[in-house]
Amino acid sequence: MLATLVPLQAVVFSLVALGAPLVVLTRDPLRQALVNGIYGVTLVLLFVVLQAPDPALSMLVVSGIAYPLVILAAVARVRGERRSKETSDD
Amino acid sequence: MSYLPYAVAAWLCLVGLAGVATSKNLIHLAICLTVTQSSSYVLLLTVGYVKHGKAPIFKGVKLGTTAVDPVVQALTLTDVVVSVAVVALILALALDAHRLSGTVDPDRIADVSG
Amino acid sequence: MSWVPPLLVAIPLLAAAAVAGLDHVTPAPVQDALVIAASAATTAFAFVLLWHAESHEVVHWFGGWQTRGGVALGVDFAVGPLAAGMCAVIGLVVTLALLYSLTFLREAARLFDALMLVALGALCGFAMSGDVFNLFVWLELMGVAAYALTGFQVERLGPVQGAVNFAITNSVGGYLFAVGIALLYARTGALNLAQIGRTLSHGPAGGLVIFAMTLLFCGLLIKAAVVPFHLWAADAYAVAPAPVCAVLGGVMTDIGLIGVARLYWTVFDAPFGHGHAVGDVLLWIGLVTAVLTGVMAFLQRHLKRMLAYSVLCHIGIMLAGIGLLDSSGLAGAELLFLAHALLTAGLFFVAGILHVDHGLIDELHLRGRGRGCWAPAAAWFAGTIGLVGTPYVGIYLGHGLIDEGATELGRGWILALLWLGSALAGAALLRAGARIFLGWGDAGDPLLGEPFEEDPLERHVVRPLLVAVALTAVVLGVAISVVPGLGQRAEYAADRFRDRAGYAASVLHGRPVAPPPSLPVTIRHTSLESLLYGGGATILALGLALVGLYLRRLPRTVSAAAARTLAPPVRVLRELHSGVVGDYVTWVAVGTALFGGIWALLLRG
Amino acid sequence: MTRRLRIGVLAPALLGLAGLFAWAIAGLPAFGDYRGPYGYVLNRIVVPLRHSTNVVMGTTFDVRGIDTMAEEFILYASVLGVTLLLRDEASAGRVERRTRRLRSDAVRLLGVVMVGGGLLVGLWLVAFGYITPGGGFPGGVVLAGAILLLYLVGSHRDYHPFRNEHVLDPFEGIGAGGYVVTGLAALASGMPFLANLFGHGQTGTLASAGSIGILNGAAGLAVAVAMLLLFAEFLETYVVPLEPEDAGS
Repeated sequence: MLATLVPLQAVVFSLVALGAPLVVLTRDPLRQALVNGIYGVTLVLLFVVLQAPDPALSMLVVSGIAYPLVILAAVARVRGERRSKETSDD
Repeated sequence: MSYLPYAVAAWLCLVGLAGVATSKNLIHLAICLTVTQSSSYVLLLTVGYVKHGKAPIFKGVKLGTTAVDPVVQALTLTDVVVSVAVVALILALALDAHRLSGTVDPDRIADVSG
Repeated sequence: MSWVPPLLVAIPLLAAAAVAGLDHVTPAPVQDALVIAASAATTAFAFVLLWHAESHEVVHWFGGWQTRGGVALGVDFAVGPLAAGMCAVIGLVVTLALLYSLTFLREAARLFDALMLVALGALCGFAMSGDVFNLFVWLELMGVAAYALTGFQVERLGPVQGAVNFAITNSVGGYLFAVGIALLYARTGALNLAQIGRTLSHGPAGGLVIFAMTLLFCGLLIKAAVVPFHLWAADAYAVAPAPVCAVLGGVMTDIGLIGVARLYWTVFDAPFGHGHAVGDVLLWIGLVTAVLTGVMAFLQRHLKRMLAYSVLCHIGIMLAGIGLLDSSGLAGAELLFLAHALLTAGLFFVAGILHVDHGLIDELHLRGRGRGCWAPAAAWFAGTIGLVGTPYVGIYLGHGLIDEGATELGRGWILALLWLGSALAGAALLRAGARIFLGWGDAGDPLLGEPFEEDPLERHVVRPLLVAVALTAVVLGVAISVVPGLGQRAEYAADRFRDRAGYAASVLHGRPVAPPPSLPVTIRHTSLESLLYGGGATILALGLALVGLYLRRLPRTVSAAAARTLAPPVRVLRELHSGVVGDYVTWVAVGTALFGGIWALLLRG
Repeated sequence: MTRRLRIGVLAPALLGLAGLFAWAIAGLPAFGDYRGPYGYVLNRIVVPLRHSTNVVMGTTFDVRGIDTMAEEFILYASVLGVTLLLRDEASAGRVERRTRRLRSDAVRLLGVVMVGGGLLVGLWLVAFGYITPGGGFPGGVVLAGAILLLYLVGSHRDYHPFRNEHVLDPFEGIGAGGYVVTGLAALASGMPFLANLFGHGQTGTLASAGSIGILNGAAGLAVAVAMLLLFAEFLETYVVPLEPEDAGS
């Protein structure tokens, strides 16, 4: 049965399957951004083993550049403001 | 075993949905949405995969060599861009919600109901 | 090959790019003119397309990638009279909304205009597309534009909440749709609707096709906001600026239904067309939506929220018409769409005028404030009567055709439910009109819940323009039922839309359709039943409106008993509409699993 | 609903969906048994017809070019939307610009090298996208990222001219609009919308593939500008914190 699914592919599929709940269960957005980056890398690997270099490249720039930048900026903003509010409350 | 890839795609969809429905933070929720969407790329690429197929790029490769489906790859490219656009919008809304109410908890920004 | 279909997408999108690109180098009036001209030109081309589509299916293969040996290579737009008619009304409503917003929305006007034009292009593209992935792309495009437009008033939390709920629920819908596409592609190896339909017409359907259909339909029904996917719509439409509401409520919600109809008659009619299971589920969803949202409309005091539920009520009626799976039902849904789009837009425009005039949007706060505003009052009452379906006014003709379809299929019992829904929604609007423009009714109403926090609009508007736009929309909408020949043409359009073999032959092999019969140019008559129901619904709406106005003057025993029986269900209903997006996504999962389960039971084997 | 109730309603629904998924998957062909025909046909005909060795890009920019046009507009609409939604933050927050200069010359040199490298990689991805993997989208994102690096290695004043949306908007319009204009040009010359206009050149070189190159370039430009604007909108909200007393208003 394994003939159709190369072991390497099976491993990468399993990594992706493990990554998704980790992303969802990481409730702290900053940490989640990091976990999501790793999940993105597993998706890139998956695309590579599925012979899809173009989607892999797009996924790489998205999970390596686009998502981190906007997510980190949003997280920083939300946290920074909360901190400045807390200090002004004191 | 040869159905594992499809099961993974279904799993991603359900896990993402569960995350979206129970999220307490709009930024977290936006990322969960991308997990749900990753289900559709994984499914598309899985569906178009051909045993022993090469990437559909014929530079230095003889035409007619077995290659995987290029269509699903084109669709995936579009899908990835869609997800970036949607995430950016939801994050912008999250920042607005935070500016106006001091929270990014979707349960607590419910201003109107009924 | 016709050159018209791509223009309906290219003109608004190019104008959208130009508007933002030319900002700061062109004076504002020039840009305003450009925006209106682009939208008007799109509308005009839609009418040209309607004229062409009357005699043949207008097919355009992008990039010239035509079919080879029956295999579709590229993406096509395939337009019959029904889709062309949709585009024409979409163009009209967007043009009216843009005219209205000339003075109504001056702040951030460029961004607004560009997003409205993007939405216009996406709506037209969706109505014409003949490729399932292309449908998804237009769906996402109109969504992205609409989410941003909903959150336009960023200085308040309500719009942000509305936009968040809208964006998240509809994105989930979009992703379900995408998974459905992937499943269908795995089975058929095609994305062209006609080709998928042909592949599915032989071979067993099985769980794969049933679940793919469930995902595709649920994705679209989330956009169409039917129960239990409807919860986001009231939050979004209550807070978006009036011209945005006119477009969202008037045409964008309905587009999801057209997607369902298109997919059914090009694709899923092939494996499931021998039975009624698919249609019956749609019919029941429609019935429940019509009645439930009719009740919800009656419980609102926020004018735009009330209008939002009224939109959903008519969506339910249209879905029921589509669910009948015959030509009368589909033609009725199309005509109902035409009238409902224009009337709803007109009513949202009036609500915007009231908001600007008085800074209020709550029915009870506005009580008696509209006395003497004859033109807006006339528009409001005419629009409301048109939405109830009084014989030969507004949605009546469409409703009558749905009635005929139901009666022919031996399902006369659904008529009462459909008319009840439109009477309830109409009663709410009539009650609000009487309270605002005539000063009737009590100052308070325990049924309507807590007052809304008002959000005054301080705008310098050219009021006559707003009133003229509102009146134009309402007059056009009211007249739909008495346009000579329209009813017969809608039926012919529905026949063409339902002809799967004919559609596939024109798309895949370029074969012309049978020449259209010569159709009479007379006002289509409706059955006696429709006349009675239409009249009855009008009387019921008037009666209910009066009860709503004078709830406190009912004898104490009656009102106490009513309060005791009504209060608990009303409370439950309100609690279900919680405004929390996590709940909405949960209902999406429940609805999808439920409909999928029902279809699995009915269609298996 | 309370959270507990919500989870109680959600769990059975997801289980139901999982069951339906399983049922659907049982009807799928086994992994690797793609039966076509769409993909196989394109793999055979795109290279001889369009001289684009990368069939995926040929599909993206030619065979299914209309999808990609809509996709560019999705990105465009998203940028407009984010600008619209964050306009209050931008106008309220222009209080003080935090400037953080990196002192170490070595780090700055590294940065300059990375900026240069990023620009080259981005341009290369855009330019050769229809021959080898790459294309407008990843190229555009990398370009945007490289330009953003200028901001990270220098003071962010260096980034300022690019951040000014009045400079960028025309480019954004040109990128997305250019796509439509290319389509309309074909229509005006009597061909279908987005038909490939030019000669197809030599397979495997930059001049191959006709309009694919133009559309790819337009997409690259549109994506780069869109990403820059998006980054700018979000970073603006990051580097320019509101005064505490403004924060709640």
